[in-house]
Amino acid sequence: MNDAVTIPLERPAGAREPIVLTEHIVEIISDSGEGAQRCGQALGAIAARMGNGVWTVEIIPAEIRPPARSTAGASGNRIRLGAGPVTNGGGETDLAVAFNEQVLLGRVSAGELKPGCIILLESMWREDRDPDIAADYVQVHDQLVAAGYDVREIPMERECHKLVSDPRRGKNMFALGMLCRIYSLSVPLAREQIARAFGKKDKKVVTQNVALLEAGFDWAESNLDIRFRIPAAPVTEPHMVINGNTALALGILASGMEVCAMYPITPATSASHYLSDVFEKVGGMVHQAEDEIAACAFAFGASYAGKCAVTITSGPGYSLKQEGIGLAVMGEIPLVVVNVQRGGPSTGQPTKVEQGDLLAAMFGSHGDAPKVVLAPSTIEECFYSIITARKLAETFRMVVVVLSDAALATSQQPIPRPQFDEAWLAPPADQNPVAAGALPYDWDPTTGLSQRFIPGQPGGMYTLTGLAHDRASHVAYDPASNQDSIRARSLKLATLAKTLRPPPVYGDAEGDLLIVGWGSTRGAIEEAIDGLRAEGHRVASLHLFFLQPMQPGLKAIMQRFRRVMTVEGNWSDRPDDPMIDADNRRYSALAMLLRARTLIDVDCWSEVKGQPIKPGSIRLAALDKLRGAPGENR
Amino acid sequence: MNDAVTIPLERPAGAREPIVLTEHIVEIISDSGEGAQRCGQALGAIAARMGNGVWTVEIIPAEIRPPARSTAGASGNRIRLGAGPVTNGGGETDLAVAFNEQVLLGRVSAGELKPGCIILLESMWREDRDPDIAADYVQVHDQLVAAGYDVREIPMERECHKLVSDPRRGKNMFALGMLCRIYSLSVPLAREQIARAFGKKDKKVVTQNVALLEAGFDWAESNLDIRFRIPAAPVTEPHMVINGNTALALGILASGMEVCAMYPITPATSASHYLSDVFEKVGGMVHQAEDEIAACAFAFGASYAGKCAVTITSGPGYSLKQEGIGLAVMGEIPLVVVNVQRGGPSTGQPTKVEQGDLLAAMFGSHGDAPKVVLAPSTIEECFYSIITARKLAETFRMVVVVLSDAALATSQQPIPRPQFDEAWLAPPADQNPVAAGALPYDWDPTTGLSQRFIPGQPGGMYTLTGLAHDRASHVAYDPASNQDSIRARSLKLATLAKTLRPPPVYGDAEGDLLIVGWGSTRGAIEEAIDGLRAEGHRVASLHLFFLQPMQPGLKAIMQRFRRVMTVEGNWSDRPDDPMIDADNRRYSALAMLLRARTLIDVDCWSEVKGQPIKPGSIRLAALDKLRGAPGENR
Amino acid sequence: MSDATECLLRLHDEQHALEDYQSGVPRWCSGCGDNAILAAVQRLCRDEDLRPEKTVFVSGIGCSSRFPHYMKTYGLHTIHGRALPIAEGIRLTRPDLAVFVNTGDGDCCSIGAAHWIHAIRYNMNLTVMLHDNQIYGLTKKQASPTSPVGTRSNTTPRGSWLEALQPLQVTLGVQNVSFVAQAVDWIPEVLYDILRAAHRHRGCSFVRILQRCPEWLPKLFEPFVRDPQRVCLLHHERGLAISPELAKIYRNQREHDPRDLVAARAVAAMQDPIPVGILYHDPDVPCYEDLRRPVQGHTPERVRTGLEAEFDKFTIWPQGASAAVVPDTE
Amino acid sequence: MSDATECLLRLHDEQHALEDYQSGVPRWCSGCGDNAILAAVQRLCRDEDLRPEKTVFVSGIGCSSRFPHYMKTYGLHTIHGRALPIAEGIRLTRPDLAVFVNTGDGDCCSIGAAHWIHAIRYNMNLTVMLHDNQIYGLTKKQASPTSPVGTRSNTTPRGSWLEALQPLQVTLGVQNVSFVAQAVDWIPEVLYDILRAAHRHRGCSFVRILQRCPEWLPKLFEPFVRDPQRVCLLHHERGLAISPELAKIYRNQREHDPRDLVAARAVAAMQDPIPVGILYHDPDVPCYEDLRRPVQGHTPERVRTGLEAEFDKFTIWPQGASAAVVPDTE
Ligand SMILES: Cc1ncc(C[n+]2csc(CCOP(=O)(O)OP(=O)(O)O)c2C)c(N)n1
Ligand SMILES: Cc1ncc(C[n+]2csc(CCOP(=O)(O)OP(=O)(O)O)c2C)c(N)n1
Ligand code: SF4
Ligand code: SF4
Ligand SMILES: [Mg+2]
Ligand SMILES: [Mg+2]
Repeated sequence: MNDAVTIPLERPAGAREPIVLTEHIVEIISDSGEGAQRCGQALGAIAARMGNGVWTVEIIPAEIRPPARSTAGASGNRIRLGAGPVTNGGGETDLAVAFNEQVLLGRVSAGELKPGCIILLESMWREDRDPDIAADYVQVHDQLVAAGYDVREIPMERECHKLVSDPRRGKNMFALGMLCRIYSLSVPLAREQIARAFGKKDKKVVTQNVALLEAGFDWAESNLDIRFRIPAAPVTEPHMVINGNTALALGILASGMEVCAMYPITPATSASHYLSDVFEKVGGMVHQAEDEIAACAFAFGASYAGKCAVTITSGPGYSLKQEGIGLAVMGEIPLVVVNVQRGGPSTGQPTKVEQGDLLAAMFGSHGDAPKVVLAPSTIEECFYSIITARKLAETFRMVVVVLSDAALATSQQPIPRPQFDEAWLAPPADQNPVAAGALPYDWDPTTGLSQRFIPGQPGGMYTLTGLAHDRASHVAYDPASNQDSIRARSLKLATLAKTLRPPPVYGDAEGDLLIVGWGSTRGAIEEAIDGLRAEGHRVASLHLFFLQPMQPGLKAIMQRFRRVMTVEGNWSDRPDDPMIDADNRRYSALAMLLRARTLIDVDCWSEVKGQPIKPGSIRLAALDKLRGAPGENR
Repeated sequence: MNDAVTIPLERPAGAREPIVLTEHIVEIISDSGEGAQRCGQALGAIAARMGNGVWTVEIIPAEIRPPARSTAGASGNRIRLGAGPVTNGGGETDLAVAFNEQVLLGRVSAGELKPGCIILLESMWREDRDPDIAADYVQVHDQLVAAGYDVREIPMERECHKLVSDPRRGKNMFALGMLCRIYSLSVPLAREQIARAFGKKDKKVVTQNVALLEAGFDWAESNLDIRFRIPAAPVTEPHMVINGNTALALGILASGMEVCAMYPITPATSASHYLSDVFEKVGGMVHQAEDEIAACAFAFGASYAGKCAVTITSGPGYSLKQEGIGLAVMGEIPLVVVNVQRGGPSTGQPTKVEQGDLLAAMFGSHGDAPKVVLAPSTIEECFYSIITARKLAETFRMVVVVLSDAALATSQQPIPRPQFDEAWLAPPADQNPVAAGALPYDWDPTTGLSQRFIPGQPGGMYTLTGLAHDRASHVAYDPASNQDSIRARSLKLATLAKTLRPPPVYGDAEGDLLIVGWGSTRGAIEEAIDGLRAEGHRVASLHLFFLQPMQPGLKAIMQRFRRVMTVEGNWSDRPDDPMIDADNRRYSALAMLLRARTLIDVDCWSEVKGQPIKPGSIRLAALDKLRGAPGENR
Repeated sequence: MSDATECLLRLHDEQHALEDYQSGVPRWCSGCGDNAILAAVQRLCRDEDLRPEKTVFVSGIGCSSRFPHYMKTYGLHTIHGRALPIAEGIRLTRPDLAVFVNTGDGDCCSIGAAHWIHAIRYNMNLTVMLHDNQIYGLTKKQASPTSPVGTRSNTTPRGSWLEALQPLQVTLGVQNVSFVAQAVDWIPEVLYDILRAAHRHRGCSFVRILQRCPEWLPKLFEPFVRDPQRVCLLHHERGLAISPELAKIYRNQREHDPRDLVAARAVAAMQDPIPVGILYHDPDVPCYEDLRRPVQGHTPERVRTGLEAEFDKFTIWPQGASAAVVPDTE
Repeated sequence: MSDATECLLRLHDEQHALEDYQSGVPRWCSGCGDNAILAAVQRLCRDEDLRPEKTVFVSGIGCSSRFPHYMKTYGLHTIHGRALPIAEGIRLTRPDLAVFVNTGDGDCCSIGAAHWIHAIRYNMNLTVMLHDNQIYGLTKKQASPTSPVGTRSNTTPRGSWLEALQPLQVTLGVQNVSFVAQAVDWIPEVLYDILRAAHRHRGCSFVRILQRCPEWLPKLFEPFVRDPQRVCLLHHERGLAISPELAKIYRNQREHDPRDLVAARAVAAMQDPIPVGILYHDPDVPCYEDLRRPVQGHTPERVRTGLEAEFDKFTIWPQGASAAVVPDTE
């Protein structure tokens, strides 16, 4: 799908007949605490159940409680609805519901609304007792109208007041009702959704909310001439609507790991919140340590003692864990480290997306500390990547780093409900006696692999050490031992690489441009590829799940394209910056790695705006590159 | 100089006439505490004063107090003496003085002695009261003789006993006397050296030691037919004999920095020991913090408050400082971070050399955290690099990482005595009022540079933050601010790069092979180049002082050579390992960076043996590469 | 700066108003105790006539660590847990600055615990405010080490398991402790008095402030706020005096000598009523910066002399010249 | 493992000899107090009949942290300062193992201080030995936080500046402290008794052992070693008993009830004579692992059921099927 233009499939004769669309982006925003979040989630769930593609993005203010009616305070949800599967948040918003004009203004100035976007605006502020507020409202309203937005003033609170005493708390359901009408969604499904969401509370609450929903629906039916329909493919298989962090947490459950040690940090923490709630039920536990160093150490200890454990964090916490990770590499203790990346460097932008930690993940610990680095690119992969990570960690006695990010963390999407498979789980920790003469680091000379001893195994007693050591885990400073053990730890990566297959190419098998990406940009990149191909370009994309070791065959694929570039959410110097030349340009992380590996002139286009990269931006960057700037690659 | 063969310049007729050599490698080893260190240092100093080239390497056991007479317990010094300047430790030992046969055995099995090497061995063990010891001695002695070593048994202790009551404490001076005779060194200079070393103690000690020295000299004269002379170029300028860590500490003094915050860690600590002793005299102070994180934070605070401060550490400590370094990058606070690299990963090999931290130095902190990375390659550069680092840090408001290593740290060499220059120092911290409207991050749009405000400056009040911020240092989460500020911090590297010149090429201006290196391997690489050129090869080397940003023009230089390879003291997969192929090979750090930057097929040859890389090994690797394995580069 | 400017500035200083310390609109939740702490500190700065350019607020990360942004002084909003060592670096090099530290219970007692212990031992002249809301505020409600056992939070959904760490007790166990006090955000007058005493103390003043977080733990301090009897004001001639107005409301009072460490520990153990006042004060503990600051200032001349002396130690002179020039060692 | 093997092993266990716990030749300096600690621990293992494969020694980095290498049990010689959280991870997942921690004064009280405080608060069933030689041994003589003021070291060449941190006092200030003792390496019998009591205590037993480092501070404890009067043995019916032989040599004795926290703090403040014995012991403080260990064990079946229940929560069913299958929320 291409977000640059929304092409109505057919335009019906009467205005009251819904316009059929391939996709639409809706957002509902309010001051925090007014329930826009819930409204958005419900909308997504209803559409998903009808079989629409859905991608939900949270709109979160940076502060805990921003002042009411402030431009930086928008809280809510942005839902992209599609006729087919939707893999990313897309471009700008087509229709916005705003509970006040200030939060809306913030979104407008951030460039989030499409020109001419429909705006459903709470109108009560026009008559506010505070003349400043009323004046602000009128000013913003007029400005928006002048700017060409299709503004509809709606007396939401007044209408709700007919049904409830505190209309501020019911507005969101009224809005949901309006949206159901506008997007021709099923009202019974909406009712059910409300029952589901409020089921814990008493029946009265449910009834009241359903009444509000219906009022919204009716009001829109009577007063609005806007009606759309996004055809849905019938769903036959059950799907789950979850965000990436929930998927990570479920992956932890499903991987058979029993211990997650963490220290709170945005945007990773919500995964541990969810896990804290459910892990105990399956015999696991979340340990909130005194800091990230302790969390990493605790997980290391738990892993050492039996099965593999996980520690989850975000950028600053990852930096702190570097030394502990190095110990796990040296001791060859399996360990899964999840880094839900946020904006950096330093404290950076805790709630915003960035892909800035790839090199730190690979090279951050002093000395040669080879580890596996994986990056899920979809919400579904967030789930499965953890299962894979645990398995790799134990098989290779390695640290496996899983790089998610703030965009995956908080975006929701329907994904096929996984079928539980006992093979996901680890076998119980080996407690059998160790064969006489067996050594704790009996590296296979070709693969670097060896069998791990677990405390409790008779005859396996050895002392793990972070010092250089030989096969018996004895401290060894002789040249040969050091060289041998570093070699063994490095070879494990090559051994793993040998088991991997080349990644699939998305799009043309050969052509003018190959875009390479990793992590959360996948949906946007592939959508851009679709659009470019529809426009007649011969382009493709490659998305890397394994960042270390990389999958084989990349160079061969890249050679089939005239130009190659990465698209990444991290910094790269722009070639047109006056100080930048071919000699000093700093490339994006993956671009640098691919250049070193393939010696192909891989270019990069990147953004660090704290926002998911839009398919439209990728399209423009690709067109630039296709036009040849700044010259042939090879 | 080529260490593979020692070519006598002229062979005199009579055996008592000294054989003239271009160079010789001598080592003196004992149990720790027996004074071999002091003997070696004195030998080096005397030779240096005579105008010989000298390179001294410490031989340090891994344990504090290894058991006496143990193979792992050798403590002492290895001195390479040359007719011309000596830039590295060279190959194997030509002559060894050993106080017992066990420490010698350790050195032999580590392959440190040249075949046929002369050994002056304390003979008293032959008559030891403990029959096991006597037997061990005889066994080792006979073994060495059988292996072709030129073993001379010397009753050092017995001879010393004629002069002193506790001969164990005087043996080292006796040995020094022998060596003075063997190498035709000036006895008056040796006497002076003793006076200098023991000057603090009373005259009697000096007299006694001089007597021992002379006894050694006389004994050798009467009993040994070994005599060498290494011609010396007359020195006219004063030189200092120091090791790299002392040079770093003197550099800190000379740079005008006032605060060094550290936490003890080998091999960095000895620099702080020396600094702790002298810094206060010039108004500076060393703060031993509770850990490396605090040390980095303390230095950051001191830098923020005025001038630039330094924190010094080694690998594990560097890993811990990653988060703090990220804050300094984000806040644009000048900070010098010295990492005296040791063997890694994890605790690794604390006393051994490795160049394993380059990528961690560059990429270790999460997010985009550009910083300057420098690597001194000689002891002299250890001194000057700190002065440069401080200046760059303040000019660019950046973190400057100085990468030294365990080899530089403990090796001694005569270097020209620096001429103090007041321009080395920083100007006093600016306390003038800030111009109205000036902003704390007023990034120049082209260079990324801006003026720093220092507390105490009226009107300059701002809040530094690790969060994304705008020019006013206000927290900013909007896409443009984040993009702008990351750009500004990155541009500073490009701006600095523009001021740099291409590095000089050592050797042929064009040819068949270019070796690129960084850090402590310089002397060995250049010596190998000399040898190869003398053998008729067209080869050269390039040594990079700036690792980030890199100096310009590297690609142009590399293109003048048929093949390019780096030589590094860090891990790289060997192309002939069964699991390794062109697709999955992990290159050495600099090789990877150069490949990405130039797209030239830069190969690498590396070693992680914990020992300084020998010129001879480099020669062999270069010959391999020259023979074409594994194929043309480009 | 010329003496005249200096003098003018001083003159100006004496007229500092509250606004001279106020910067931006605090973005804490309404009812957040941090607002009260900010108000008290701004008042303190004005009353003590601190020059804004000579005053630095250092914080880590957390709601409370937003503090420096709201002061029109120099400020550092740094990284989680590291405010103390950063402040120490400033303090050591700049005796002319007033340095304050704002830290949260997670920032100080969890991730920053090692620095906390060592800051107390260094006893540098810092005024440390521990904004103890007994929860992780900024990251949206996780238990902190000071959360009462049973606290339901996002990482302890069925209640936290451990008894709360007692920051006062820990601090009183550290060698060189010199000033320990406890305040509550809802008695601004006492908060102010304590902060003033802390600021005036030369050494590391550790003030734990029980701070309300209506967002995540709205009921935590409610009973104590409502019932003045559940607060016990400490007073002493060597500590604070209680104003007559306050004495009428807070009738639960206790005479406590801040010199008495054993008694201080007993007070620190009190949970209900909450002791408010100065628990411990020893003005005679030496400050690290006084012990450490080099006797001699750093001047180019001194660097030159020092450096040459060091060079001499290592210098080997050309052979001919040596006898004359080599110093007798040292 | 079959029951029979298990039983055979047990039988074998009862015959464990000292050699079953000895591994390699310790590489400490001769006269180093670590040797005495090793001997006491090996004896303890034998007497308590600990199965070597079920015993783990965890250490950080330092001379003392070489300890695990000399035990023929499982061991971890980890990274500087982090032994405690690593041991906690082991302890939590493996109630069947005996877990010991060896740490130095730098390892525990400097870089590891945050973990130390929190380990005491978690009160997991660990036996922690603080090898307190009051100096950094392995890195060749730098002052540690417990170095007496005035200690000349390589980073304090003219004497250290600060009064020593008192590890016992700090530990006693931490909530949930359950066992605190002090031993000296030169009275092996008491060292052994204390370690045995520590091992038998269920909770975090913190034993500070004054350990001689003849290499760097040869004179530090000499006067105390020479003069038995300068050691004060603590005894109590709830603590240790003093053997008649020992009582003859160490006549400086003090009855001290380990339940009495206030008295323990007074004992902890004693410097000369050195108190040796159990300062504090409360067997009733709950252990974190007992509070935290999941009620239900981790089985594939439980994972499956739990996972399906969670999947249900998020599942949207195909439109037709929905009404029937959607659970009433939860
Ligand atoms: C290294 C690191 N770890 C974790 C975080 C996330 N984080 C931010 S604030 C905070 C704790 C906040 O609690 P507290 O210190 O009590 O301050 P409060 O918000 O309650 O004032 C955490 C864990 C971070 N920013 N950096
Ligand atoms: C992160 C890190 N910092 C510093 C070191 C260097 N180091 C090794 S042991 C040690 C301190 C040793 O002192 P202590 O803990 O008292 O143990 P001891 O040797 O006295 O038994 C230090 C600083 C290290 N290995 N890792
Ligand atoms: S979350 Fe709590 S601590 Fe943070 S600003 Fe709101 S009330 Fe204050
Ligand atoms: S240096 Fe000290 S602590 Fe280390 S082994 Fe030697 S005597 Fe023991
Ligand atoms: Mg808090
Ligand atoms: Mg110690």
